Amino acid sequence: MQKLAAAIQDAAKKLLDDQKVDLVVGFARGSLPLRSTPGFIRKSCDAGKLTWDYSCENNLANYLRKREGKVAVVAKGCDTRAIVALIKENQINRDNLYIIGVPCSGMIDRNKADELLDGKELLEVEDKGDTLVLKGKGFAVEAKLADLCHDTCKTCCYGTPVVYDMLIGEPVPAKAEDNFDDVRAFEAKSPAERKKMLAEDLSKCIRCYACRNACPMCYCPECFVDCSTPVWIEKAPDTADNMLFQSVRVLHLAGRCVDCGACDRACPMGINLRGITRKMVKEVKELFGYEAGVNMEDKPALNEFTADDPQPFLVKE
Amino acid sequence: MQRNPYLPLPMKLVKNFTETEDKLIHTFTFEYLSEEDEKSFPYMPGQFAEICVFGKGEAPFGIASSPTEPGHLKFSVAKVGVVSTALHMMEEGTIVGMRGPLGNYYPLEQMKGKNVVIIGGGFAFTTLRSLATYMLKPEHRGDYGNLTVIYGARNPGLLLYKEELAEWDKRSDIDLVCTIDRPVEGWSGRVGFIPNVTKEVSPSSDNAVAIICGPPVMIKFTMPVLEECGFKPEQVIMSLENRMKCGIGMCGRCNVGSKYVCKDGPVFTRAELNQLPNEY
Amino acid sequence: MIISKSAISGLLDKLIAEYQVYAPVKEGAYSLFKQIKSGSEADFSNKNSKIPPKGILFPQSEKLFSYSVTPEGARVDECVDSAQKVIFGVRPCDAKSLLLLDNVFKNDKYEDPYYLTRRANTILVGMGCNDPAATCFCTSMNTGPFDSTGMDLLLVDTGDNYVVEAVSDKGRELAAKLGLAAAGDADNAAAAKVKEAAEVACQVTTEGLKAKLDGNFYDEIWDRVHEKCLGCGSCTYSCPTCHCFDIVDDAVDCNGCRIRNWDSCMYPLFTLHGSGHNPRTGGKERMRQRVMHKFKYFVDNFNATACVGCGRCIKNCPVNLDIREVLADILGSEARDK
Amino acid sequence: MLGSGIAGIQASLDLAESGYYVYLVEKQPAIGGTMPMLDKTFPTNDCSMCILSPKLVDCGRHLNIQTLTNSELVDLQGEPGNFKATINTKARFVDPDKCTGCGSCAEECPVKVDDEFNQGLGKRKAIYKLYAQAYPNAYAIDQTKCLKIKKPKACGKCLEACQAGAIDHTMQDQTIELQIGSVILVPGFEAFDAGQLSYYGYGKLPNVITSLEFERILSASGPFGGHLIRPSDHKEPQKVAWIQCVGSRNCRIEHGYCSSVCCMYAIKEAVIAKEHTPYELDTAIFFMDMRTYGKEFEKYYDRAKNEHGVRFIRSRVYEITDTFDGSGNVKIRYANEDGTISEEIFDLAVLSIGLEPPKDIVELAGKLGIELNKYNFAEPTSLTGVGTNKPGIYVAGAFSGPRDIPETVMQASAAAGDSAAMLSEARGTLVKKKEYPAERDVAGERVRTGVFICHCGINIGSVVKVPDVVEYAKTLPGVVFSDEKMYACSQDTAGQIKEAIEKYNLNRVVVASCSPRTHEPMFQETLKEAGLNANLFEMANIRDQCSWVHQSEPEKATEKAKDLVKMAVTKASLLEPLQGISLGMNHDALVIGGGVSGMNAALNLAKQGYKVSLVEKSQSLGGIANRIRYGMKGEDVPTYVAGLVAQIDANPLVNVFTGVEIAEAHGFVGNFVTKLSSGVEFQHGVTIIATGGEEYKPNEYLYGQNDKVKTLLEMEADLADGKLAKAKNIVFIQCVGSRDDERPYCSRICCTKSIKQALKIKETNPEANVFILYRDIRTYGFYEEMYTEARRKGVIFVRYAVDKKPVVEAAGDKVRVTVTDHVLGVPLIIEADAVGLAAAVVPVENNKLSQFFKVPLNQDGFFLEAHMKLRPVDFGTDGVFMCGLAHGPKNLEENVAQAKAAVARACTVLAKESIDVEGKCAMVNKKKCVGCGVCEDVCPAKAIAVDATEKVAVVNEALCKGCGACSSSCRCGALNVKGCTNEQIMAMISAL
Repeated sequence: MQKLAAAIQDAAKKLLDDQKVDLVVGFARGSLPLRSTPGFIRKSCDAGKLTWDYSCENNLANYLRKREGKVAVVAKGCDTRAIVALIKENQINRDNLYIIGVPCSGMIDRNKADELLDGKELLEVEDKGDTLVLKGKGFAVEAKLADLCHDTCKTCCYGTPVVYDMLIGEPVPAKAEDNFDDVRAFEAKSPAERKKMLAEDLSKCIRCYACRNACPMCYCPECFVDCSTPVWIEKAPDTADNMLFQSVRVLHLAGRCVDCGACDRACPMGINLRGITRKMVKEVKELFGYEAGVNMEDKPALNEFTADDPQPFLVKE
Repeated sequence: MQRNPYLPLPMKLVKNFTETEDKLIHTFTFEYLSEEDEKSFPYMPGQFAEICVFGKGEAPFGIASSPTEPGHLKFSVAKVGVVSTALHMMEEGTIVGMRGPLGNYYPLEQMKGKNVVIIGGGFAFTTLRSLATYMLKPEHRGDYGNLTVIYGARNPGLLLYKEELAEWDKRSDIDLVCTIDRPVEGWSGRVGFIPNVTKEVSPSSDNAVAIICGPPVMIKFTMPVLEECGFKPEQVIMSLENRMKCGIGMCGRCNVGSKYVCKDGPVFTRAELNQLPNEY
Repeated sequence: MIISKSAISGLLDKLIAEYQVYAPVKEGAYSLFKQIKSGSEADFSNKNSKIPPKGILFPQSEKLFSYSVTPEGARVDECVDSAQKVIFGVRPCDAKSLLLLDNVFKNDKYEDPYYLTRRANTILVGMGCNDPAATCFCTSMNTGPFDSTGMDLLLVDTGDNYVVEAVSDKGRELAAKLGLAAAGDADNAAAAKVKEAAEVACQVTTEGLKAKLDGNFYDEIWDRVHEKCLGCGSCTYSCPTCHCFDIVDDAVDCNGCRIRNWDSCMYPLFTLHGSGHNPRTGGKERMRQRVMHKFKYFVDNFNATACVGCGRCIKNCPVNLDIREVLADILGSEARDK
Repeated sequence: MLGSGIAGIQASLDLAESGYYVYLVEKQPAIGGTMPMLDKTFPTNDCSMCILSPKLVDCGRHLNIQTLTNSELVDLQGEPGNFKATINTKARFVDPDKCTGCGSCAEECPVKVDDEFNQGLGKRKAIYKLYAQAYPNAYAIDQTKCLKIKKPKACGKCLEACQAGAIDHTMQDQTIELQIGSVILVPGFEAFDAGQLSYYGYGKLPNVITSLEFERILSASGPFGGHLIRPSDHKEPQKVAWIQCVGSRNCRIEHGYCSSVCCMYAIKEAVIAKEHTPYELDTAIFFMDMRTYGKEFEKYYDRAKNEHGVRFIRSRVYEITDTFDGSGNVKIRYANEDGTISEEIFDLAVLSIGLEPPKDIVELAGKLGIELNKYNFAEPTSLTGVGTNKPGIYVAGAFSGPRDIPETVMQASAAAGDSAAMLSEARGTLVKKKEYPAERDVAGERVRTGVFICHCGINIGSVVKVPDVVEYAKTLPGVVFSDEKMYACSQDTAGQIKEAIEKYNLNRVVVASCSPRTHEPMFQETLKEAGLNANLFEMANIRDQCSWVHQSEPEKATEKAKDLVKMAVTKASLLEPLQGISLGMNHDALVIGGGVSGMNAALNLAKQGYKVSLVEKSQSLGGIANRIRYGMKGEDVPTYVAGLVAQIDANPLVNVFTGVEIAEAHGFVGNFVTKLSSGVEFQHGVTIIATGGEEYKPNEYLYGQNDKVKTLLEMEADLADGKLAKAKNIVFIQCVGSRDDERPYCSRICCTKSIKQALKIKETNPEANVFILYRDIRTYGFYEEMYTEARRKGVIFVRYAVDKKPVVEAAGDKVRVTVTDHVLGVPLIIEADAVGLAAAVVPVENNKLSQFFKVPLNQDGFFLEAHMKLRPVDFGTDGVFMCGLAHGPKNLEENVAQAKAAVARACTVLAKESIDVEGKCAMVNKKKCVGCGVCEDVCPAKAIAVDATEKVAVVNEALCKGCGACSSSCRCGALNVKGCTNEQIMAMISAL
């Protein structure tokens, strides 16, 4: 980790020194344990602020749209997938972007740590390689990294960046293909059960739109929830409207969602948003054999129509 | 506790009049349903009200009528949003809600004994009409000195209150200067943009106040002209048009610096505005 | 006065019989203030609730009135909630925040009957913070872990008991009604000891902040501090003093109701005028508004900072944009006003 | 236009759109021909009626097409350009102008008659409409069956039922004379009467049916509502067999031609039948050669075999007999390829009956002086595609030889093209243009909606309480007038609507009646006539979507009708007048490719008076035809090509550019700008792509290594130059580079071409042994006669299996060809003097043009037409057309026809003075657009693109069809279709 951080700092320093880029977007140390924060480095003397550890969970692709000048970004696999998807949508000019790819084998889920500590406050973390020691006032709990890992990262098969100009660190070993067990378990439930489950979860929503804003692919200048002509949805955090909000969000992400889990991580209320987005990811993959942002060549699934397109999704069970 | 400021007063639309030739501005006349209602709505020129179209929502509009014209309220509204569009389509006889009067008003007390220069552009002439009408009322006219009104629009068809303008033109106690942007056949008045016409008229700043409402670009270029004429920021009065919802200084939408445009405004002197960040 | 911890549940049940009682309820790893139907639902183990209790007095979505229109007029029925409420276990920061909100909902010209009615009918039973969180900076924001300002009663956790301090007449009445036993000197001493021991480790320098903000509206610091902000509303919605709202109609034809919903100055459409003009176009302007409003405009108007140091925005921010760091950055920046 | 099937409709539309007035003469009481009877169409499985219906409506409503139903030509006199035609119109007994098609009369009519439209599988009444979507949408009385016509005092129930007063039993036949310039003969075909072949048991065995009957069974509008059952006992069949070549390829009954369409329709029926059944249906097709030679057909065949599990049994069926077990099942006895006999029992046998000319055609041909071939088809004169022996009379469709729908449509357009070329001087002289009063400016006016609720006779009125709905409508916002109408679509109601618009100063009109698909244009016309913008109209479908489906719940239906009206009124209040735009039109054409197709296209365009730029990338004109010596029927191709080149050179309107390519092309219909590689730049209004094809250079069978192995084109040259005179053993190998994994299509022409060459060899040297090694012989249409002749003359046909391809080895001065004979099952070794490889037809590199003109290619690299069936030479992109081998393999005759078709289609564009686009197009809200480009990808008309600098989508209104694909894909809500905006749709939903 330390080595990787140093390599990232060196890379950033060199890019800025050589005036290849005007800005490096990376991760900086956060103000809380197990947290990093996006860092914007413009002077090579500030490159030392960049860091790399298990908390670099934010998707930095969010900061690359509408940028002037040349920008470098520190990108994990999921960041690069979002970058690829955004390039395809004309949102990022690849020529002006330098990608410092960093293979990632999974980031830590703070909520899991919180649950493990059952509300006790985490004050310090000691990294012991495969395990972390979570410390607070009067306690120290050792937890396996794998147990604290985000669910997103567990199923992610694209830990190694799919596109980069420079790769720091070793590619992560290939994983078994995502078999969407979570989605299948959800699908196995009866429609009534599914509805109940979603309603319970989404009743917690406070409509802060952190999920939407954290999503690298949600970038409409005016989100449908804000539209007044027509009013698609009421703004009050009513469960039915919350469900509508997420349903439409998922539809808008069909064939675009890169399954980075940013929505899930951003939600202050701990709603399992990824459970909803992944259903669509699975449908698109199964029906069209398409995964968003995994390469520069494929055309987004819903951008093209062929007579052979499968149609079962049009048919109600 | 005082009256619930969120509750609208029902009023009846008695006239939905197409004011401009592009049909985008209508003038609405609303009547009170009772005398008590009228008493509960004491207003002054420069104030605004939230008109509520039931089923669509409410939106703030400056009151174009003057308290000297009892029995009704008048607004001139451009068709831009959901509420204004609904208003434009509204049948006469329909009930709407009226919330107000809201905001402060033109400083009529401080203006007493002074010469008044009113400068308006386009459809921002509404509360200025209220003001001029108020001052032209015989019992008020004596309180003020010379009254100069400079009013312009893109073309004659876009001028508001054409009949009244014609009447004012005939009067000797008001100096009305109407102007349009470009020459049009049949127009015998002035031609030119407001800043230039103001320069030509060159109103004296001695013992005077200037009240100016119009599109941002007009204000931007007229300000230096007024400055040249010697108007100090304290002598220039403006009315802001921020987005508002509650109208009572709570919802935070029209907050500019430490002021709420709805509650502390919308009327500010240039001097007051100079103290605020330019977020309006 | 004193209550043993084991008696709390029964005490709450007693209150429930007479009041709508709100208390922290555990939801997974966090807790939320909810109306409880039984004393056993309450749980005071978390440091503070995920979302502040302000929503009890100023709900995220509330019906202002309903209406029906006829050709002759309109029938308008206001929906003011005058139920008697008790918020039990409110922390000092949140109690303080309600005092701040009072300024907003009763300004120099207008009174908001919805908030004020609820406020008048609500008793705040506060609970001190023996062990403030690392994100707490209340002491820097004119309050503290046992500051009882704004409360009616204050509970101090002395281990097995809560030592109860009456703060207001309303509090005294409630205590009398509940027939709370008097605390012994030992208990009071224990309480005093707890209070003393409570330490807010985090200190945010506010000295000179207001002066700085008075002159740095056009400073380039604003170009930097907002940069990582995603523009969501998780900070404003978890802030006990944020109070921006929107008013909408929900109607079929001419019968419907007017509703007010929380809104956020961080949303781009918040200030968008019907003409298309937006005085605050970008993230920078909106971030500046949020900071300015809390630390300057509110101070200008009410002589108090609209921040109580509860730290929720720090915890809830998806990108760890820490208000403490923002304030430090602002203070450390070179003033360069236009 | 004699005949109103798809050929007559297409040719009429092409001509009418190109500035000519058309009389469309049809014997039946409705236009449409055979297509309405079909269920789905191959190879796209489109619903036949669904794709035809818009053309029916366009044709029926066209101001410059006069439809004469129940009519026949009785005489034709005069000269080309100035004929006098006498038409006899039989009495219909129903005034089509008054009849609204409501159907009340038929409900009351007591006489039931076998319904010929449903192949006698169902019943109709004596007063009837041919089919539901028929044009004219009017009933007719079957004179022979009507009780009242027989006895004037009898019956008369229909008279009582008809509230429109449209029925008149005393109507008389009428004869009219027309002055016309040309005649297009498109009478279509009749189905072979399978009863003639007693061994198939048709007419005797109830479960032997014809393919056309099977179409009706499959059809949702058919007698069983699309439920697959045996008509005899309504049992669901488990096993269905198709017997091919019933009445085709049969010299004994003088049907020695191939009917061309049966293989494909049988596969289609088998596949669709499987889709119809919830259970696993066993389907088997008994065939001799599988003739899937058309574009995308081979893939369809492969899918049927491999994905759908249709069984294909190469065989000859001897007879079909009863199983005599009371099950009604049938036993099929057939010979396998190796001569063994098998039997199999099926629940149902479908006879794939062939096509034959209409019986009464001989008489008509006599009147016209048209020569027919021995089967009484009118084969076009050589290399004309559509010509007859009589100038000014053209032929198209199945009557010119059995053919499928796309080829029929192509030929119809070609006939229109030739006809237009002949009459070009008269273009625009007879066409009518409707004039409307000046449009009232309603902008900014308060909404004043008029609502008209239709009873549709009893269709709506008997279920929905119309007066209640009328009263309800009056309470809706903006409604100032509401009224009921017996028939909202009748002529007098149109007048009343106009009056109401004036009297009540209406500025929005809502009609609650039937489907906007059929009736909206008519009501919009009424608005225009009343001086209102057509887009201030909104329709609620309270018949199809309400009274019909809720017949048993009248109260709920009335409530629903109110809701539907409320939604329509709500949407109407948000409607704004839309103005179409008019853009300049350049009347020049660009033809890319100087082969036979390109030259024919250029010449035909020039004949119609248009300036043409003809661009050929090689140094000289002629294309691949320069290598062809003989036509399929022995025509002298070099002379023909030389003649074309001479005509091109002599024509002042054709500007030829050789040795250059297209370097750049921009713009859109009417406004293209093209730059050539030579730097020349010019503007043009339309583009015809005729880039041709090439002969595949084989890698197999020693080609290129042994000079005895040649391609067919090389063989042809040797043959013509006498180089094969001494060859004793000559082998042709079919499907070289076709029908394989790399090129999974049939090259269509090779079988015929090989046989043509074999016959040529036999002609010069009868002693020569000619072997044709094949997989399926695909001599479609009349080329079957050549196959028959070749066999008769001793050409040896040896079938090989695709997994046992022939082996070619060098053997001294000969070539040894080894092939396993299927009949004998033993290897056959031929010491050949020459081997001709039937090499595939392959496309040229077309990617650049595809990008320049925004037109797609199919997987094989040929250009992909706008619609396989009905727009075979058009592209989705307006103003761009194609013909020739660029479209797919075909022979010279077919290329000529297609070239003319492309011109006819192009002329419908060129004839316009300007590009007029209706207002209902997409619009972009730039503030909401992020320029993500989804709209660009999904737009079928290529009418929207992201501006590279502004990063927002920009709509080309000239190209936009208003389909809404972009707006429904735009997640940002930046795209809306004018007249159907998100806001309007949401308002409708919210109104509920």
